[in-house]
Amino acid sequence: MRPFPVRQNGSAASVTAAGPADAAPGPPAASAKRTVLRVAEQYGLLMALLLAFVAFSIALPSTFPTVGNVKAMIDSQAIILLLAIAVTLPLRSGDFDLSIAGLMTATAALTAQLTTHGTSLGVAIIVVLAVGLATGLINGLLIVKLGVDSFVTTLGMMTALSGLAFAFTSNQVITNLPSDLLTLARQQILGFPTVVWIGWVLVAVAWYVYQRTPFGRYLLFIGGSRESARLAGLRVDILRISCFATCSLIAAFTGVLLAGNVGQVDPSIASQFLLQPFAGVFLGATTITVGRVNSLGTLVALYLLVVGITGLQLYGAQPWVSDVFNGAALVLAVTFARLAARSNAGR
Amino acid sequence: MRPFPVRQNGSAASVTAAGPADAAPGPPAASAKRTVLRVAEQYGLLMALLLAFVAFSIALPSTFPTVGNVKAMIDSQAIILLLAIAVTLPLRSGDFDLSIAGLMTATAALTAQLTTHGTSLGVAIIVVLAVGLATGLINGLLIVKLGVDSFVTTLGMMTALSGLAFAFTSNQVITNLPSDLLTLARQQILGFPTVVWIGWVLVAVAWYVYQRTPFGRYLLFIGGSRESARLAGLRVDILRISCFATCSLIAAFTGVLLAGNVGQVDPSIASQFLLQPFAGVFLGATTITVGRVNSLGTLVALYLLVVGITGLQLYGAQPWVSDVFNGAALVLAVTFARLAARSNAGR
Amino acid sequence: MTEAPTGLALTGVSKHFGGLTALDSVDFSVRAGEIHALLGQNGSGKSTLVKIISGFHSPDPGARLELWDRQVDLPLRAAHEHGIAVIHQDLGLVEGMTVLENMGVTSSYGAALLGPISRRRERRRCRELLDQMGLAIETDTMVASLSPAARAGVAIARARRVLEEHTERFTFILDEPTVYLSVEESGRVMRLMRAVADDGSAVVFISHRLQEVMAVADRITVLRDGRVADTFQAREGNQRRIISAMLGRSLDQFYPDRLNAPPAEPVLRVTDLAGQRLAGVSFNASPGEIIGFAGLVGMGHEEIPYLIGGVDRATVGQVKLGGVDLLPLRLKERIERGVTLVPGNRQRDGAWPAATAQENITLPKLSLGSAWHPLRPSAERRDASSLMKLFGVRPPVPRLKVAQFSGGNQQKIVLAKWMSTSPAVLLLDEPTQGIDAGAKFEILQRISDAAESRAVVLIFSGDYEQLANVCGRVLVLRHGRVTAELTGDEITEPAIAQLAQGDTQDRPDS
Amino acid sequence: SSGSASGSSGSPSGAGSAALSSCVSQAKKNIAAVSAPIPIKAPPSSFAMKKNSGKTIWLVSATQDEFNQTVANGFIAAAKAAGMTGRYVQANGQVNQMGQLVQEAVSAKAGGIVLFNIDPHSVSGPLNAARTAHIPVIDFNNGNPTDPLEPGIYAHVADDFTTQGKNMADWMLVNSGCKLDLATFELPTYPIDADLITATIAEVHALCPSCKVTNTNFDLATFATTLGPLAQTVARRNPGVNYMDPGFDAFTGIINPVLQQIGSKIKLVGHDGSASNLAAMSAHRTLQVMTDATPPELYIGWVLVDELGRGMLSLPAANWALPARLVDSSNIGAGTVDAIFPTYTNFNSVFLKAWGVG
Ligand SMILES: Nc1ncnc2c1ncn2[C@@H]1O[C@H](COP(=O)(O)OP(=O)(O)OP(=O)(O)O)[C@@H](O)[C@H]1O
Ligand SMILES: Nc1ncnc2c1ncn2[C@@H]1O[C@H](COP(=O)(O)OP(=O)(O)OP(=O)(O)O)[C@@H](O)[C@H]1O
Ligand SMILES: [Mg+2]
Ligand SMILES: [Mg+2]
Repeated sequence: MRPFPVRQNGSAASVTAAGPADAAPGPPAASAKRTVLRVAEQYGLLMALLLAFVAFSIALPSTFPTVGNVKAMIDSQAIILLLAIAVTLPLRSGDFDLSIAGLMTATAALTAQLTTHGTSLGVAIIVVLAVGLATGLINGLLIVKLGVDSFVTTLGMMTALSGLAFAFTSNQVITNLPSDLLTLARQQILGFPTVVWIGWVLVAVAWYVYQRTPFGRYLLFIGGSRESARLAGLRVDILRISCFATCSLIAAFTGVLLAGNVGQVDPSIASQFLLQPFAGVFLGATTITVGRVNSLGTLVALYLLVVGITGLQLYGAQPWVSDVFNGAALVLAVTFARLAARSNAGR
Repeated sequence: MRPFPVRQNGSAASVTAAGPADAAPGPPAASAKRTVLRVAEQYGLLMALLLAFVAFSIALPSTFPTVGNVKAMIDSQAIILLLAIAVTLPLRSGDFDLSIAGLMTATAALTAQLTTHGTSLGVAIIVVLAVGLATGLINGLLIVKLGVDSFVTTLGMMTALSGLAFAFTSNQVITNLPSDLLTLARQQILGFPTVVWIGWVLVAVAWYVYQRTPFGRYLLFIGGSRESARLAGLRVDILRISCFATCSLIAAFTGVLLAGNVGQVDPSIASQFLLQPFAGVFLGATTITVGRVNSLGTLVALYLLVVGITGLQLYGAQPWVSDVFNGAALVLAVTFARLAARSNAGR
Repeated sequence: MTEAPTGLALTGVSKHFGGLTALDSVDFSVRAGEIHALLGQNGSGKSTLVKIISGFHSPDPGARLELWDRQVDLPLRAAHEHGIAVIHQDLGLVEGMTVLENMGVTSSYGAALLGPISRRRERRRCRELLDQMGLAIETDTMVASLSPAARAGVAIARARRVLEEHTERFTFILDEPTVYLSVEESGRVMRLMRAVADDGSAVVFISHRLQEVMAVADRITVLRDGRVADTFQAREGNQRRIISAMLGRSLDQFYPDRLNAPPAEPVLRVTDLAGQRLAGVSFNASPGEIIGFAGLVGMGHEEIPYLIGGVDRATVGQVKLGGVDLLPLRLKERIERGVTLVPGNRQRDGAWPAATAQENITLPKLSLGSAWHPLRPSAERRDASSLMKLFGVRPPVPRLKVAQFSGGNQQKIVLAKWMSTSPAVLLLDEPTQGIDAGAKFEILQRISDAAESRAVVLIFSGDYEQLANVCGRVLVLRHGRVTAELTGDEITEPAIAQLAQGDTQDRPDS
Repeated sequence: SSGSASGSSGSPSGAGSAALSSCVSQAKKNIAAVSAPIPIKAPPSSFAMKKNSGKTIWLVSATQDEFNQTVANGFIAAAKAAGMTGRYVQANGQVNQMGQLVQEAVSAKAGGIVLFNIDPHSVSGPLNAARTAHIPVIDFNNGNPTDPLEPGIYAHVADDFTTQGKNMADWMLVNSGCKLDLATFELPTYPIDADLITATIAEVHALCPSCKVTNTNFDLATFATTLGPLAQTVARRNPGVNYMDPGFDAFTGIINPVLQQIGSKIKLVGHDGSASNLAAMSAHRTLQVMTDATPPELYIGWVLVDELGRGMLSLPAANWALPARLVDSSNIGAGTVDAIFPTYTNFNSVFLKAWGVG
């Protein structure tokens, strides 16, 4: 049953989104202009990031372009980056997973509860990963095998898991977490805590997998047309389920890192993390491999958003300005990307 | 550009969700069983609602089945029902609109600010409707004319509008709203406040439009197969934009009613109204006209959720139990609906 | 040949969809080196049988499948690992991805699941395959921008790649691969199939074009209502035998009588019409005329119906209908003037597969009427039901979803949907694609009826035999321009083919 | 904090009117001082704030709302008066941004940092950095003044929520003649709320064994949609409830219309004395009958700067505990903050004098 938005491929006549690899061989006269446009399209977001950085550095020379501020901005995005990379998997293969924020909060709560009640960190991690795997499999089986819609199923899971987070901690904020848990997330390596490094490594792995391996292509294929992928002999069900499972495993482990990173677990935070990863992924899909969910773009997008918000805050803008910036950045970026794609397609 | 989940039509072979009207002609032996299944599918959620009501009435005879409780439950869903009906319009024609909660909060803030600073209610409503129309047109033009993805555009609008709500109220909670605003939402008619009646009227109108008019059919076709709708001469763009515009108009007016209903406006509440309308619509699509977004189903779904949660609360359950119930209800309902559809399709 | 090993043997295959029996104890086998044609009326169960072989459907219990004399479990998993390559009616390409990406997907892009793909090698491989097919398609083109025929070419090239990776012991199944192709292109596909079979593979193919079947098949199996009606060596039978097995009766006439339209003033005047590839085409057409358009893939004639119909925008030119220029008009306004387009891509443009036949058939009428006038469900049902009967849709049940009909019956639904609007100009893009020989007569009769009631009928098709038999005039296009016009007795299948082909050296570019 | 729906206590009435009257008189005695106008609380000692001039001090808030914004305005004004620059930033309620903002303050070499509604545990990493950089950090509005200091925290500035929760209980006992059937609503993950409600419940149990308390948890993430219906449900489940205490004025604002619409006579109490609630109370437009009002927010901003100034000079902390006044119909007057805290109208001069400025 699919009572919901059926995202549609444009018709042959109206498809204009230019993928990275598809320059229609144009007449040479137009080709220089087209190259500029293509570069603008592909690296526009990156340029926006650099521009924003430079602009705020000039405007706020003493507070913005400092090592400490840059590190603070990067650190603050670590958890969201992990969630965003997790959710690229199902998104690439055409499914939503709204449950990750709930799952992360539930596993953070579980980790805190277990480790403050004598369970060793290793065992806690195993339990958490098992919970993650179970969640991913439930999502995957319901959505893939039964054909239930992914948006609504994972919305339900999100709500249920947020509730379970409260159950795990008996409605309390859990503090005084053991030091090995804190170390796991905070150990500094070359000036950045492990949680940041784990995010970067995931970005790199995802980049390799998405750009360079058949697996990454398969996901795109499945996301593009499930039926065609099936007819082409792909094991669509297994691949989709494995995306849900991997996504949930990453989200579950992110819960452990969240507990260690923040140093306490408040079971009420799930909804804070619901939308930001999606904003990052969607914004990121407007750059690098334009029109396709990708990990480097996601990284750039999240850093652009945090640079904008931090700069505005340091500049003394009213707090609400950052919400407006956040929203407007998203809308404008996808709009410009779309316009660039249209010009590229020679319309 | 469509870097995101492409909701896919099943292929000829894999579509199994049986619509309301399509019994595969079967041998007479199987047909009785099939009829039972079909009824179970079509009215399952309604029966669940009745069952839950009866069960809680038996378990909690003095508190649950009282006029006061029933009215309280109905009143509490009034605002969400309005938002849910609003969002059925774009959902039916295949688009998301995540911005409605932000729009409602922004217009509630605007209403409060204007009416407490001397603007008359009538003028405030006109301003609010203009804001709603503008939002809907921006959404619609970006999504339809430029082809930007609806999920990400309206997510951005949601964030920006939530920020604007703070700007409108200068970060204040606005109270002491004028009495005509309160009356607009709270005036009792036959035991229910106007805000509830407006919701019911909208449900009835939407039901008529969706089931009984060509317009409703147009939306369904646009949502299901945009190209074949276009080739049939439907003015797909105008229709989609008009769905966004109408949705936003309803959401904007809901902001006025929210201010009147609650009696104060807190600009921070947007995200609290984000998901519940979708849960209602998606759950509602599993009943009445199975597999299709519809208004009566949405009504039934929201009432089922509130009956469950209220019953559990009256029973003394921990608050997190309601979250778990909410989430589990959503997942189970869509799962059962799906299973019923499969049995009906004879798989 | 009788000693050749059996590549695939199915026994006792039945399949029910709800109460409907799609297949009823079918036995079916293919030997190595053999091209086995699977024939039958629309809805007789051919695609269902193929989908069982490919593992897409699971058959009812009791069926057995042997591949190269080894029993395998049903439903079959990962058919390609068993050496089975299938090209379905729906081709299995993703529009939003490039040709390169589409062509690698069945071969794991020549890499391990998580191993690095070598782009250079991939590109070279695809280039080779496309060149072998004579397809001048850029590997980085989006599939969305290809014509249906070019897509079929890509799908075949892709399956061929899989074939070549499993040189021996391979079963190659094509479900109506030539449905979008012109005669010469389908000839190329036939030669390809022959080469594959000669390499020792087993080949199954489905087609409604009996001529090509007789030309290439070694053995023929005909299904009727889900049972095997006949199976025989091709050289022991002829088209007549096929048809009587298919229909359970003989067919003495394949095409309706040609109309002799009385000469009349042209009502449709097309001047210098140009689009993406169409480079300026002019012609006039009178009421009652049936005009055919032919050309190779990418020669521009495919665009004409969409430009006249208002789906795509013309770059220059004029299309006058009764004195009014259509080009500035919106699609709906053209429909209101009787311009009726039956699109070629029925999955995307023709119908919404998840909606019922009734809802699809009545949509054009609804969209012309008021958006707010209440629906009349029972009248709708009656209309739909009678139209379905008129166009021979089986089963004629309006409440079934379009997806639940066989391919040919879906096409009949699309025709019923459009031809019910009493058109003034009827634009038909491959109108009889996938329709069986028996039903084709009926459909062409309907088209002829439309012309008789003073419609201008334009048929765009690669089925030159059909063009030769129903059209009063045929225009042949090359490189976006009309290069020949055939009338009267000049219109023969070989003549059209030769003119379309032109100089073999200059291939269409894409 | 206690679990949801923690049961009632006490035996059925019959303990006699003696017990009741002793309960009332005890409670009355407890609140006498906090119902009267409160003398301005001045800095406990003078110090040379001048030495801090030129520095930048940061107020890092968890969320943006009316209260935070006004406190921030006072903070910035006070910093300016002290020759410093005050900077207000907020984290959108997001825990990752809280850490980021503290980290930023540290890297910007802040003179001092105030954590506003932020649990120091949740920013313990950046706090370590602040400690290393010798930046004093104040933990504001996050627990009781007497709570032990978290590592890296120089001082608390807080309402004495335990005392104030107790005062609120005493007021309700007096107001009800110790015939109290109270429903409380608690945010268990929000420390000041938990402290306030826990103290209220404890006091009712201590003074009035025959009174009944029903405590229910709710969730800050969904309060706008859930608290109203929840209040109705609680009222229905416990028909005898005559008082409701959801902790803060922001929440009475949510519950009030819902109760009004069902014609309920339940009395609402809250904490904060926010301007809008005071106005509604004095106009008799609300079921709220009492609010435990805190001094003007601008004053609180100055208090923060005072405490931070001490920390920056490595002086002993002033250990500010903010006062509050119980406000009901008997003393609400015009219903403005100035009328309720008449002695606070000219608070600036008190600080300027203690700082030796101006
Ligand atoms: N995602 C992409 N989109 C568009 N063009 C690309 C993309 N990736 C690579 N290319 C271009 O395709 C060409 C071939 O790619 P590349 O050299 O990476 O192949 P390769 O995988 O390294 O081959 P090999 O492994 O055999 O060396 C290059 O010109 C490169 O710029
Ligand atoms: N998923 C399905 N659900 C219900 N009925 C189906 C389904 N798929 C096929 N059928 C029915 O099974 C029968 C056989 O269909 P099939 O697609 O095999 O026909 P076919 O021989 O391939 O016809 P065509 O020549 O038109 O492609 C038809 O009556 C069709 O309506
Ligand atoms: Mg078929
Ligand atoms: Mg290389």
